[in-house]
Order: sequence, then C-alpha cells, then structure tokens
Amino acid sequence: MTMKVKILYFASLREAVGQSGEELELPAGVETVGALRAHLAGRGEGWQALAAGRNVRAALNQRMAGADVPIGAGDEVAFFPPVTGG
Amino acid sequence: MTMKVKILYFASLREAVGQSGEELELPAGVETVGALRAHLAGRGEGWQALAAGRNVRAALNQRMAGADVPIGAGDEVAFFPPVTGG
Amino acid sequence: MRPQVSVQEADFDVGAEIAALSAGRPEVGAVASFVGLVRDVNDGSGVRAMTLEHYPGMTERSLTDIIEQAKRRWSVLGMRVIHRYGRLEPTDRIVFVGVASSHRGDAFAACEFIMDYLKTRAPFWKREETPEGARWVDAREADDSAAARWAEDGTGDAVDESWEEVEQRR
Amino acid sequence: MRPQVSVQEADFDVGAEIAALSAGRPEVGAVASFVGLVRDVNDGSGVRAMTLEHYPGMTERSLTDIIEQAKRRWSVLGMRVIHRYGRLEPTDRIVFVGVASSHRGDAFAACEFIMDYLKTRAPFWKREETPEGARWVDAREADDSAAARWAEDGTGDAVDESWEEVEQRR
Repeated sequence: MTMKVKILYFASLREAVGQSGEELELPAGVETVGALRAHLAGRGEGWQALAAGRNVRAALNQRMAGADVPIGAGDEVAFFPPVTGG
Repeated sequence: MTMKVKILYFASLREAVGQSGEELELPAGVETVGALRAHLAGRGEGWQALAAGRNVRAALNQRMAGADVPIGAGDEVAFFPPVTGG
Repeated sequence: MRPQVSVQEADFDVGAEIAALSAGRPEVGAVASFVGLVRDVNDGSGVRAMTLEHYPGMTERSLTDIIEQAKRRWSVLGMRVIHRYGRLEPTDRIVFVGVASSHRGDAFAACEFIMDYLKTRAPFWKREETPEGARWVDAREADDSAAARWAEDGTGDAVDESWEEVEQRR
Repeated sequence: MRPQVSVQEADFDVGAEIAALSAGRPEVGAVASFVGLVRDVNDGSGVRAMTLEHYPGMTERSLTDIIEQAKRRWSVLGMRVIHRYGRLEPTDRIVFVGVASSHRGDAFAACEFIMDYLKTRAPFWKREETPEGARWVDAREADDSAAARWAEDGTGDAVDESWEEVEQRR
C-alpha cells in the first residue's frame, strides 16, 4: 500500500532546504508529523533547519499541528518558521 | 465689589429651568459651585431640577467641578445632566 | 497643520482621516480607529432621529484634554477626534477616533481610552425622537465603568463622580 | 455577498471597507478597525521594502477560523479581514481588520483579538530588504503574549506552542 504525502516548505525553511515542496512516499515507521520532521532533518546539510531545537512549526492539511499528530496517505504537511504576519 | 458670574444650563436641565444661561450677581455667602447650585434650586418650580438628590454635573470655566470648588467674579459655571456623547 | 479635534455639524471622510494619520510617516505601523453611528433602537424604543447638544468651548477643551492624557499614557504618533452635533438619523456617523502608533497595542489602547472617556466626560447630550415622543438619553452605567477601568489613582475622576456621592461623603 | 476574508496583492480602500460594515444596517452603532502599515525601521535597521510570503489555502482558512472564533466570543454584526502579500514598501498598507457591533466594547475587543491571533497564527512571513541585505523577520515574543491573553482554556493554543516545549514535556 502506497503512503504518499505532499510536503510544503515556507519562508526561511524553504530557502534552507532548497525547495518549496515535494511528494514523498512515507518510509516505514514515519507515522506522525514529528517523525516526518525527524526523517527529513536526517537528510543533512540544509535539512538541519528541521532538526530538533530549531524553532519550526507545522501544519497538517492546512491546520497547525503538533509533533504527535498522526499522518496518513494523501495528507498535506507543511513546515515553516513561526509566522510573522500583519 | 461686584461678583458677577455667567451661568449656563444644558440639555434636560436647560429645558427644566427654561433658559440656556444668565448673568448673576452672587448673593452673599454663595462661594462654591455647590452653594450656587443650592441657591438656584431655591428658586422653586423648574429649578428643583438642581435640587440635592438630582443627578447633576457642573463645570467651572469649562472644566468638570465638584460641589466644593470655589467660584469668583467673572467665572463661567455650567450645570447639566451626565453626558451622553459618542 | 491639521487640527487634532473637530466639533462640527458636517459629516466626515473616514478613509481620508485614517490615511492622513500615516501619510508620509513611515514610522507609523498601526492605525486603530473607531466610528460611532446612530442606531435605530435604544433601550427598546425605535429611534427615528436624534439631536446632539454640546457645550461649545468646553467640548473642544475636554476632547483636547483626553488626547493629552492618551499621549502621556501610550506611545502614539498621531491622534484625531471628530464629533458631530445637531440632528442625526440612524446610520449617520456621530464620532471618529483615530490613533497612529508604531505598534498596534498602543494604538488600540489609546483609541479605546479616548472613546471611553469621551462617552463619560465630553459635554454632549443626546435627545432621541421615538414613536412615543422625544426623550433625553440617560447616561449608561456601562459607560462609567468602562471609563473607570482606566483610572490610575482616582484623582482624575474625582470631579466626575455624581454630586450625591460627594454630598454623602461629607 | 461580500467576502469576509481576502488575501490579495492589491491595495484596499479603507473608507469603503468601513462604510460597507454599517451600510444599510441601522443596528450597527460601532465600527472598530485597524490598519497595519509597513514601517521603515524594524529592530534598528532601515527597511527599504519587504516581501510577504504566505501559504495559499491555509491563509484563508486560518483567517476564517479566527473570525469564527471572534463571532462565538463577542456580539458582532459584521467582520472583514484583508491581508496583502507580495512586495510592499514603507507606508504601504498590509492588513485591514474591521468589526461592526451594536456596542463599542465588543467591536474593539473582537478587532484586537483578530489582530493578535492573525499575528501569531496566520501563515505569513516577512522578508525585509535592509542596507545590510535581505533578512527574514523573527517572530516577536510580544506578539505571542498578546495572543495568549485571549486563551480561555489553552486547548486552542496547544498546537501553537513551539516544538521544543512539546518535546521537553515528553
């Protein structure tokens, strides 16, 4: 069974990872927003911007989501720095 | 020595006393805003709107003034109900 | 120089007033504003129109005092108060307050402060025309308590308390 | 029907937006509004211009969520939020929030609430051009605490806390 998710990166995080988004087949064991973040940070170099200790926020299907929130096939997951609107 | 003051009445109080203002030679012993109010209330009829117990505010020379504030020659004293602006 | 306070019969241009508070001033990051309008109901009665009476001279002075208090209290870069008088009908504008600041917290606080004090201190009186006849609007308890929120030490409000309270205290 | 939320590159007409909130609605007595503008300084550096990036789709959704929260919380008759994105220069308008109510207390509170939440929850990011180069603006501590004032039970804010706090709590 395929477990594809859509991932988006914004602002300084988008610049750090060098792309605005990607489609990804979830590796086995990556079942939460936090696990996905850790998986991506493991790619090294610019992806370190997603490492633990960095001030990163996430959204699942366009709603703010904590690290524990489960993810599944077809979800849209976004990572970005704290917002600075208005 | 003459002790003339200018007195103004506004809104429902103006209607109650039947005039918008007057010049008055202060009677002997009337030396505060409160004493002036009591003096005017003593005129009877519509002037009862100035009697103790009625919700009346006063200004001396265009600033809100309590009953104890002294008045003197040339002052402008105004009596009116609580304001309802905005 | 534009006036900070206007007491007038004429209507005003809200967009132009707000724009003027920040025009050519790149240090302004926030403009909070308020527009008060005539409602068609008050205390359960239908209101066809109202007439606002004021105390010429004291009105301008009290609005200027309120603005000066706000200036001492918050970091503001510009303020504007316009209050109409005369006969007004439902949906007509009555009052405008606009405050420019570098930051939104100061702009909001000063704007609300000015409105609360204006309601309780500026010498305006409303007379409403209802189907049951004309009537003077009574001061609302809620307005006094809104203004009291801002009192720091009570001295500024002492002259505003009702006469009865002063007399009872003697 | 007019939209309640707009996310757009174009500028907006503040006077028209405020007027629309009360037009033909004689039950509206108060319209509180806020305009946010680009400043030429931030954290001590000169700002020549800035670019606002956003998350299309989530932006509209989060602004609509904020409005719905405000509706549940205060007695409001109309609300309007406009937020621009793209490149903006000092004195340019960024954001408009307007709230109509019967009473001014509700209008002010809902307007400030929406701005505080917008600053901390709506997915916008500012990149400033300064003489030292371009830089992303860091989230300000003051904005988070302004939004926290409104939290009733904490549940709504739990997802907004920083990742570090979540991890430390485990």
